[in-house]
Amino acid sequence: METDIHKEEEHAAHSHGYGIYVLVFFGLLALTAVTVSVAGINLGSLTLTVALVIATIKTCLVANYFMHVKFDTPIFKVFIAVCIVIFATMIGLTFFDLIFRTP
Amino acid sequence: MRPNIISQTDGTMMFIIGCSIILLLLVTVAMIFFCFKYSRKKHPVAENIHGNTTLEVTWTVLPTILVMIMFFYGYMGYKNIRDIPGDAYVIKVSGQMWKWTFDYPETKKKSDTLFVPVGKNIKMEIYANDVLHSFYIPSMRVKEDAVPGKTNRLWFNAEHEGRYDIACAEYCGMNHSYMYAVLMVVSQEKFDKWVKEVPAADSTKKTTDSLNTGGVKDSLKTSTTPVDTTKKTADTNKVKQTPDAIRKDTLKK
Amino acid sequence: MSQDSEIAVHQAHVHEAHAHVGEHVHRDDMGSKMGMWLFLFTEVLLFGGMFILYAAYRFIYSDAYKVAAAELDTYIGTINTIVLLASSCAVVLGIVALQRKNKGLCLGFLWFTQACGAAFMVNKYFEWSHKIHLGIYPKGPALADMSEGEVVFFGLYYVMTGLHGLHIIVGMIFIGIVMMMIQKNKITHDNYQKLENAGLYWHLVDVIWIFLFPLFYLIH
Amino acid sequence: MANGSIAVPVETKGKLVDFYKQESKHKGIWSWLLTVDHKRIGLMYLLVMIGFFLTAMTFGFLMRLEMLTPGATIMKPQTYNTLFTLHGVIMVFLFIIPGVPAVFGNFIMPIQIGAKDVIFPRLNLLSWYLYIFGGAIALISLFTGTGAADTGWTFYVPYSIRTTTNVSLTVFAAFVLGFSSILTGLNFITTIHRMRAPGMTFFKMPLFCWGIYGTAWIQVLATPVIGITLILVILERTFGIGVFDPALGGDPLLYQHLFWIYSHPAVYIMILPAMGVVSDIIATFSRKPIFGYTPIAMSTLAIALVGYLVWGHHMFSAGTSDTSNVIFSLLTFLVAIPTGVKVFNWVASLYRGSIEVTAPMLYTLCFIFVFSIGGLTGLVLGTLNTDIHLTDTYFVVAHFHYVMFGGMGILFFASLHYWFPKMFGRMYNEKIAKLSCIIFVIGFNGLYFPMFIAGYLGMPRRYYDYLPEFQTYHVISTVGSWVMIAGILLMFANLLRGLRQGAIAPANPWDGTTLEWTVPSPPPMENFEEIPVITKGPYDREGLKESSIGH
Ligand code: HEA
Ligand code: HEA
Ligand code: CUA
Ligand SMILES: [Cu+2]
Repeated sequence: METDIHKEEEHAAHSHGYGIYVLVFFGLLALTAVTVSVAGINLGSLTLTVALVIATIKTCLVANYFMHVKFDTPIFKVFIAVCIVIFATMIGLTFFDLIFRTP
Repeated sequence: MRPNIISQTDGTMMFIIGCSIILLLLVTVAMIFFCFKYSRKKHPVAENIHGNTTLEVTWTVLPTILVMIMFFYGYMGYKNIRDIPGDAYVIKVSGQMWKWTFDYPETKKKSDTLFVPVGKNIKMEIYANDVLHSFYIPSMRVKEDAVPGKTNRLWFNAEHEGRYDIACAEYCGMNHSYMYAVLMVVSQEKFDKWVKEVPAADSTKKTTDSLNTGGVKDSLKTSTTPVDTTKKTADTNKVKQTPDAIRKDTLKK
Repeated sequence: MSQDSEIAVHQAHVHEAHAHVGEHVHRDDMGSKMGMWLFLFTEVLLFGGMFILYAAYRFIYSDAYKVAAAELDTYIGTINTIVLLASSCAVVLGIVALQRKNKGLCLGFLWFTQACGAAFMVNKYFEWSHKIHLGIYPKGPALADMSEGEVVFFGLYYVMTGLHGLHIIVGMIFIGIVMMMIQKNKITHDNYQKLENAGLYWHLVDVIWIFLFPLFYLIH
Repeated sequence: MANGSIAVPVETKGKLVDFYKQESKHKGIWSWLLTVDHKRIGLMYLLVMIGFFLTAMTFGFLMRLEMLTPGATIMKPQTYNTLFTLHGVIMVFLFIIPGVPAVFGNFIMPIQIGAKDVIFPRLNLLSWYLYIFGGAIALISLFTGTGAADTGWTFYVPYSIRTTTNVSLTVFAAFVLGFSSILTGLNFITTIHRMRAPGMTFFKMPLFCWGIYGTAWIQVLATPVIGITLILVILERTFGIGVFDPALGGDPLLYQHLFWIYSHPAVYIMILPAMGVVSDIIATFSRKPIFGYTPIAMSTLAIALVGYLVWGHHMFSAGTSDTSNVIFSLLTFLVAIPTGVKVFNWVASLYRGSIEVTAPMLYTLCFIFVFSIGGLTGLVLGTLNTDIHLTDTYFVVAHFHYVMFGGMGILFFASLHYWFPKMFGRMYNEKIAKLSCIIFVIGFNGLYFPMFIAGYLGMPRRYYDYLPEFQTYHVISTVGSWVMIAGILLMFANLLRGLRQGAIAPANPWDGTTLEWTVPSPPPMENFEEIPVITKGPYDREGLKESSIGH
């Protein structure tokens, strides 16, 4: 609680220039280019993995910079982690069914 | 020898229920005892107790062990239920609103009563034609859903001759509760006779009458009561809707 | 949500007066942002349900997915990705502009975001209408001839991109309201949590597209 | 302030005016319908909810009458199918899920953490309107279109896609109610994070707030999944998109996965806040701190978390893979452990207390007994081989009525009695309250216990008709329902009488220690004249004998 309030102060003080966001934007464009061009190459089963890894990196960029998670109070990081972990278990446990089903 | 599914399932159940009764008594008796012993009249000033780590650990660890034992029994029983013997006699069953149809692939016979020889492993391949149903033989302790577009399987081995109920245990619309069929467990000779002699077309009723199934021995009451499928159908008719007519107005085609 | 913070203002006031005696008073921007984040989680799991289905069917019908995805236009998909990324960037730039008390520039950036959103929807419109023209839609003539996996793929495609498009529209409305408030000086350089919340929402919509794009358009 | 109803408390005769009498910009009924005060919103939920509850109970009562004899007793099969569907839908989505959080969470939780309101009061009002809207749609779906939904509350595909009854509307109602639930959860999490009074750390919160907090997380993270699933059912019905329909290549089992991904955690939405109430009530009436505060608080989070991992136990016989069934069974047993921790700590809290068995306490003690039966039979269902036999039989029906009605339901009544003086400023007749509790619990067991046996003997659920051999159990059960109804009617009558002519309640009738007992009954509009500063634990009180069995 107390720390929340301090952080808030900190956050208000945290103001970045335009530069860093433009930089991130270019980074995102570059990753988009990579993902589109890699999709053309046949990597077999790796294709999906590569696409997801790139999408995850892009998401991290958007979340950390555009959405300020990096500079915000740590509580949001915990929240986001909880959300992601729960979503991951949902998918994971569903796949225990799908993978091992007999036709 | 494989354990018998029925006694195994009932055994697991008795074990869990036994543990549960003990736990329930423990909790309830302690609760009631405390309420009297420390009632405000007898014990006007409470004591300041915040907790006790040893106790907390005890009642986390012991129940964990207990439930793991329960899980283990369940798991063993389940393995038995799912591990279908290779030599089992295959019968196909398909569910549709609101009847079961049995197919004997070996002899291309169709029937709406399930005839099986006594003491033989039977494997059911379960299909559904329209919506979900669930093939349930209470007295064999087995059940498996019939899912459209998918084959599910189960097996059982009926140890005693007799007549048992087959119910539909997954809600499937208006006449879900009338989707009963009959399981006839007969001796091998009678079974062979039925397979050979009775014409392939549906002839359940005749055979049911012609074969004297004798006394029923079974642990579950359900099966000892003869089920009269015809009576059930009569009930349905009482509501003045034959299944087909109903289907038209409750279901899109 | 943030509009609800009046009472929170009052509350935070009392609250902080106690917590840090002598400190200056302000709104509970943090609370408002937390509410927004929680809302975003619900959106994540809303799409999450769809992604579970997507994954499951991709597992079941992996070949059909490849066939079906060939019908989608990677070109339009890429354009839309770039459009959304640019719009997202514009929102944050708008916040910086407002922090630097440059209201005009901020509104400029937000107009750009709106334009991107509109462009995205126009692209989507052409994409969808082309498919529908070809008869690829649920119960459509072309789809009827396709395999089960392809039917499922297009079912998911329409639902997921459609739901996403709906979110773009909601985001545009949200940003539109915020723009009006900036215009009227209800959102200012020292009181811009609502703008940030609108931004968070918009970024989330962007993030969802970041996943939708490779999962639908880049299957080979 | 857009909405003038949050005025600063007015002083009259040196006393704060209670929130019922507080002047606001809106007059008459509008001062309620447009209020953003958490207490008024809580009461509005209560009022509407009791209406829905009685409706669904009447359906239950009619179902029991039908089951009195085999064959047609008072209705046709289609009517019966509709009745249990609506009974389930209304009970689950309109009563038991929103129940404790929306009514008592709203009314009590902000006061317990020392706040003047929830953090987003207008959002709170919006949740209420969504609730009303959803409820209205559910009721409308009864009378319009091609007949009320007949799918069961689970809306399993493909039946829910094929049936021509009004499923879309009912499903849409459930969707709207889910939205209302999400907004409530979001509001409560933020409130608990941001609005606690100075000094009220997380571990100084009353356990009821912990219950609300854990629940709120499930509401936020699980409800959206059912939202999208239900939307898909509607889309499937209207456009035939084919994600679930096996005829088009869909997999009906995936529907079941998505449904239970929400609906299992939802059963913990039902029970967690209610379990929070238990801790508060036991601490109050044994006049001592709760035993094992931290373990109870942590077990709340543990249940909320593990609750996400066990949904597959509803599908053991559905055709899911054996591996997944084994894993889900194993995980199911894990939820029993934190629940056990709670139960044991509650009982231990009674030890060397100074116990007064008042009506709320009596309800709570009955809860521990009845819920334990329900929970322990849950273990039988979580076990693989027994569940194969028992799934979709009356054993399951008995299990979930024991945990839902015997768990959350009884505690809803307990909370009603416990906080009645605070909410309405009046007392009820204690003796009649206890009597009705006893009648209720006896009837309850008469109603549901025979179902365990019938289920074990092979009586499937959702059956309009049954084999004659089950009749004994059904008859006992139906008679039990009459006894129970008598208890419930007596309880409501007693409370209504208290409302109109009960004695005026003091601020702290039970000698409770949590913050809501420090404000007048009923509380003033903004709860506190001055936000308190918290220095002690929620259940600490002066003048207790120090015990040797300390920390
Ligand atoms: C409030 C709601 C609620 C709660 C709290 C629970 C709690 C539990 N439920 Fe229940 N359940 C439902 C509501 C609920 N359930 C509903 C509505 C359905 C049916 C849905 C439908 O199909 O329509 C259902 C169905 C259901 C099934 C599926 C049955 C089937 O269809 O085949 C299963 C199977 O595992 C199950 C298990 C459990 C378990 C293990 C718990 C555990 O959380 C219980 C834990 C509690 C205890 C164990 C008792 C107290 C503890 C002690 C006395 C301490 C000592 C004990 C030990 C540590 C062993 N439930
Ligand atoms: C909180 C949840 C809750 C509660 C409290 C109840 C309460 C009751 N339920 Fe339950 N029930 C469910 C949740 C609940 N139920 C769910 C989720 C299902 C599954 C549905 C499905 O399968 O899809 C179900 C299914 C279900 C079935 C199984 C149907 C079947 O499978 O065929 C039955 C059968 O007896 C039943 C009976 C009852 C009864 C008799 C009550 C009694 O409590 C009601 C008795 C009380 C009263 C009637 C109250 C007093 C009434 C008034 C004051 C008004 C005056 C009216 C008269 C005097 C008539 N319910
Ligand atoms: Cu077939 Cu129920
Ligand atoms: Cu469950």
